Amino acid sequence: MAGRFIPELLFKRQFGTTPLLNEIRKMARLRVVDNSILGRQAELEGKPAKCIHVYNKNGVGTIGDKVLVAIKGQKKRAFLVGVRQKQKAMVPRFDSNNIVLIEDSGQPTGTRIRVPIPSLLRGKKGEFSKILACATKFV
Amino acid sequence: MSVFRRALIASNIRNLECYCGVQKRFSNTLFDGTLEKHRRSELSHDREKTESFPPFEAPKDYKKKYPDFLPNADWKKRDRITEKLERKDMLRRRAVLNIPEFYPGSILAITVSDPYAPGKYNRFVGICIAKNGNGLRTSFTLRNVVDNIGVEILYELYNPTIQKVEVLKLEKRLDEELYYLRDCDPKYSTFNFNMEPVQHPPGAPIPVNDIVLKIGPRPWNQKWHRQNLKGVEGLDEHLREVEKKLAEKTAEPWEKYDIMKTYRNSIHEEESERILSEVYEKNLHNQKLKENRKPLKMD
Amino acid sequence: MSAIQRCSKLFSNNLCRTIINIEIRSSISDYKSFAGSRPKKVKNRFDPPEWFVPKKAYNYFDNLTPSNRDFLKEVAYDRYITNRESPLVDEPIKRNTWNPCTKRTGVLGVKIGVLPQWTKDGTKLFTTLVQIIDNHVIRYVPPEDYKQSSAATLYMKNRNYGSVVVGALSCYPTSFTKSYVNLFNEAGVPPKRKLTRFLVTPDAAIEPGTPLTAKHFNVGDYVDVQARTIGHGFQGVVKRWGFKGGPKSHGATKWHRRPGTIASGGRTGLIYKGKKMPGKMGNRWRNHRGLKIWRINYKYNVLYLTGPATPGPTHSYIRIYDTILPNLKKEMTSKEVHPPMPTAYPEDFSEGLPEEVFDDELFQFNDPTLMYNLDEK
Amino acid sequence: MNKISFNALKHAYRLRHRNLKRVQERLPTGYRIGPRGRIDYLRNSVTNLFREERVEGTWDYLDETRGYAELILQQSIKNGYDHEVTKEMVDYWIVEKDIIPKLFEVLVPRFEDYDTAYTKLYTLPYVYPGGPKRMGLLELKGNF
Repeated sequence: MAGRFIPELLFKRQFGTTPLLNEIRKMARLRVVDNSILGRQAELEGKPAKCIHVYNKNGVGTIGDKVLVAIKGQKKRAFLVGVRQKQKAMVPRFDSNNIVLIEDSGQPTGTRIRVPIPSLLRGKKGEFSKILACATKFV
Repeated sequence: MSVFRRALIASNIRNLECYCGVQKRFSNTLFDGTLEKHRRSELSHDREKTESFPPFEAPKDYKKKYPDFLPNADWKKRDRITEKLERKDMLRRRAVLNIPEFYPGSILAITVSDPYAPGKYNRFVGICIAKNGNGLRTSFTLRNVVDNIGVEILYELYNPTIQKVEVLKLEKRLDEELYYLRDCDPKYSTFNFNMEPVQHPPGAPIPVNDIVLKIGPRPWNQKWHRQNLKGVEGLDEHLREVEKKLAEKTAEPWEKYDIMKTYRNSIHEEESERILSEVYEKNLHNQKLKENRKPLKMD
Repeated sequence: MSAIQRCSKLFSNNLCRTIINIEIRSSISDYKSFAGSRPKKVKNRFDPPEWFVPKKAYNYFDNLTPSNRDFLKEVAYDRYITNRESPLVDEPIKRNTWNPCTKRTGVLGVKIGVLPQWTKDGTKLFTTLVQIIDNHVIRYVPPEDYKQSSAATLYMKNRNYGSVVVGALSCYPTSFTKSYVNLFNEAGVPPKRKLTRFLVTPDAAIEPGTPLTAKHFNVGDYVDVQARTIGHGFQGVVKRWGFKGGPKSHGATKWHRRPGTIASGGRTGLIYKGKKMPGKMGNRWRNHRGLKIWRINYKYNVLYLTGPATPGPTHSYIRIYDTILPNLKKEMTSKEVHPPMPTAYPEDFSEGLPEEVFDDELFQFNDPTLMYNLDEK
Repeated sequence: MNKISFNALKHAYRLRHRNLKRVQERLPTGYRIGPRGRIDYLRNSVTNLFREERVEGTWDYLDETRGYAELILQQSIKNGYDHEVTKEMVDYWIVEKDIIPKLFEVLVPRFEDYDTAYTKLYTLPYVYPGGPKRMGLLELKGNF
């Protein structure tokens, strides 16, 4: 799942990978898509953000859910803005699991989101509106 | 003697009934044949009138043009009346929305009404990588790379929120399903949102794009080497010997020649002609309505 | 093994088998003669009750000449259709108004498939299609008589319910026994393939011989559904109850799909009742309550009910009746149009019927594409 | 093979295939069982039928071969040997190659004007002593 974002030379799987469910549970690797320095550094180091908790009743995250991630030795909260799992009709599915980091105050860490985000997130209100403000494209 | 002979014939007929396409599905179901008999029975108080099939012969390309009108071949789910009602709904929707013909491999632009978008509509452009289902359940998937990230959206063809279906480029690929584009270079699935439509002359054969793509490094989304794909090359570079042997072991080359299997999983010609002639008749009817409407608009 | 079956081993040809078929069939169909052959009969749990009427008869229809076959068909057609004495011509039962306490009769439909539909907000829903073919009321027993009958249980004796027998799918009388065909004399309809019984309140009394169609229900009302589920036969514990089974490899010998321990020893030393074990799976009566009627097709008598999860495979019988859920009943009482009492008669629709009726919330495929209003947020 | 469009079969056929569990043919490598063994058995019996025109055996197995034989005849009448997909199909299904000219020179002209099925299946008496197998006889119509 996360092998795409890790340099091939460092880590090469020697065992077969069966088709995955691509569910976002604990220990799932996620990709930071805002322009924060923290996310950029973590990606360059080859140690992407790891999901520690999903703020959700069933423990499986979907689009719009809040997660707790471990990134560069820190605990950070983040919102899921695009997932790899199979979606319902009219809902986009992305090639990676995308998150946007937020501070404890609810303010997004970065200022801009680099990838398109699903249009149905525009129906969300409250904490999410700050993230929508820094989105560049909707799909 | 004659009585015995008749008894013998009768036994053969009963024998026939349990095989002749009217096999019982489960212990608590009716035979297909008996249900059909009751629907048209003389003794019934609201019996169905026998409908004469339309005399029109559908054009030959209709089978490829309208594959979604052919029902699911699973005999456990089939029923004559359900299919008829389903077809009626589809034709009604097609009278409102223009659905052009397209195949996996052609490039589409779909406009959907979206309650959250500023203009209350949303447009997406992409290559059709799969077409699944039949009847009202028909769906297709579009893929595009936007801002260096692959995006796929599944659309239902008969969803009432679809406003417009545009075919920007009508063509086919070597395979029916192009899920392998997920593991190929992103430039092969990148399409401009402001792309201008390529005109396809009416009546011309549909061009086949015989491009063969090189697959990217592992890990892959699926086991492509076990799928007999024509549009992909360079799979062997990424395989180990063990995997090659396993692929040989699990391959089922004889399945291609199992003609009774393909017969059972498909709808035979007589039946598809009957269905498509109905569609053709309705299309002609709709055309006439349109022609009649034109002078009304002038006034 | 009977003598006939034994001889089938010796002279095994097609002709012999047909004769055996005749013998066996007649012995089953004429139940009394079968029972009479035993001098001392001990009452068995599996014996049919006293009121049981044998149904199946040997089909002599195939052995007749075509002209004779047509003649018999004509006779049946004359008796049941052309020269039929309609029981509705007599003084009909008084029609009452509907109130939430009434229980009307149900109908006996056939499940014919599942289709997707869309509502006007754009959400998708699956609907089950049920066709009502040739339903008639066969018998009505008022509560006073029904309480005294041997079929009434304690539940029925304490309540004031009459019973209505409904039949579906008319047949030619040649395929049934005489005693079974005589059941339909009161109603004056041809013998039916399938019979069911519904309990009704006395104000919903209905005359035998009344046809029941899709007009019995209104669009937007709620119904309950009863049917037998799909039969899977004798199944193990993994398929039937979803147990995990054992590992596929890692030295597992004969331990792949087993249940494990079923009880502990010690003081109890017994297996509790209701322990999940292998057994026959499916083919049981199941209810599904509170299904909405989204759409009705009057031409083919088809109801569109909510949900793909109605019990049973396609082409299985399904019992449909008004819902008993209190909240949904309240909703039905608050509406202007109540269900027709005791059922819809042809005189109610003298103005003619449309081919199809839709619920207000359901999207019709004739309608233009759904657009969202620009002012809304 | 998926591109072939079949016409309706004229005879009564089963809606689900039989597994033919008892097919066990000795090979140098061992037993041949499973779906592959099933198809190999059917190939042999179809070629046998076209050669002999009348075959005896268990009823279930003959009923299974009947469908394949009918479809091969149907397609070879419709398309001929020059048709690419039909040629591939015939080459696979007819194991002994000397039968192929017979199929197109003898059988196809014979069945060209048929409106009914091309084969007929009879039931034969049980074999005694032996198991309760239903025996049958499968033949091509119009053989003498």
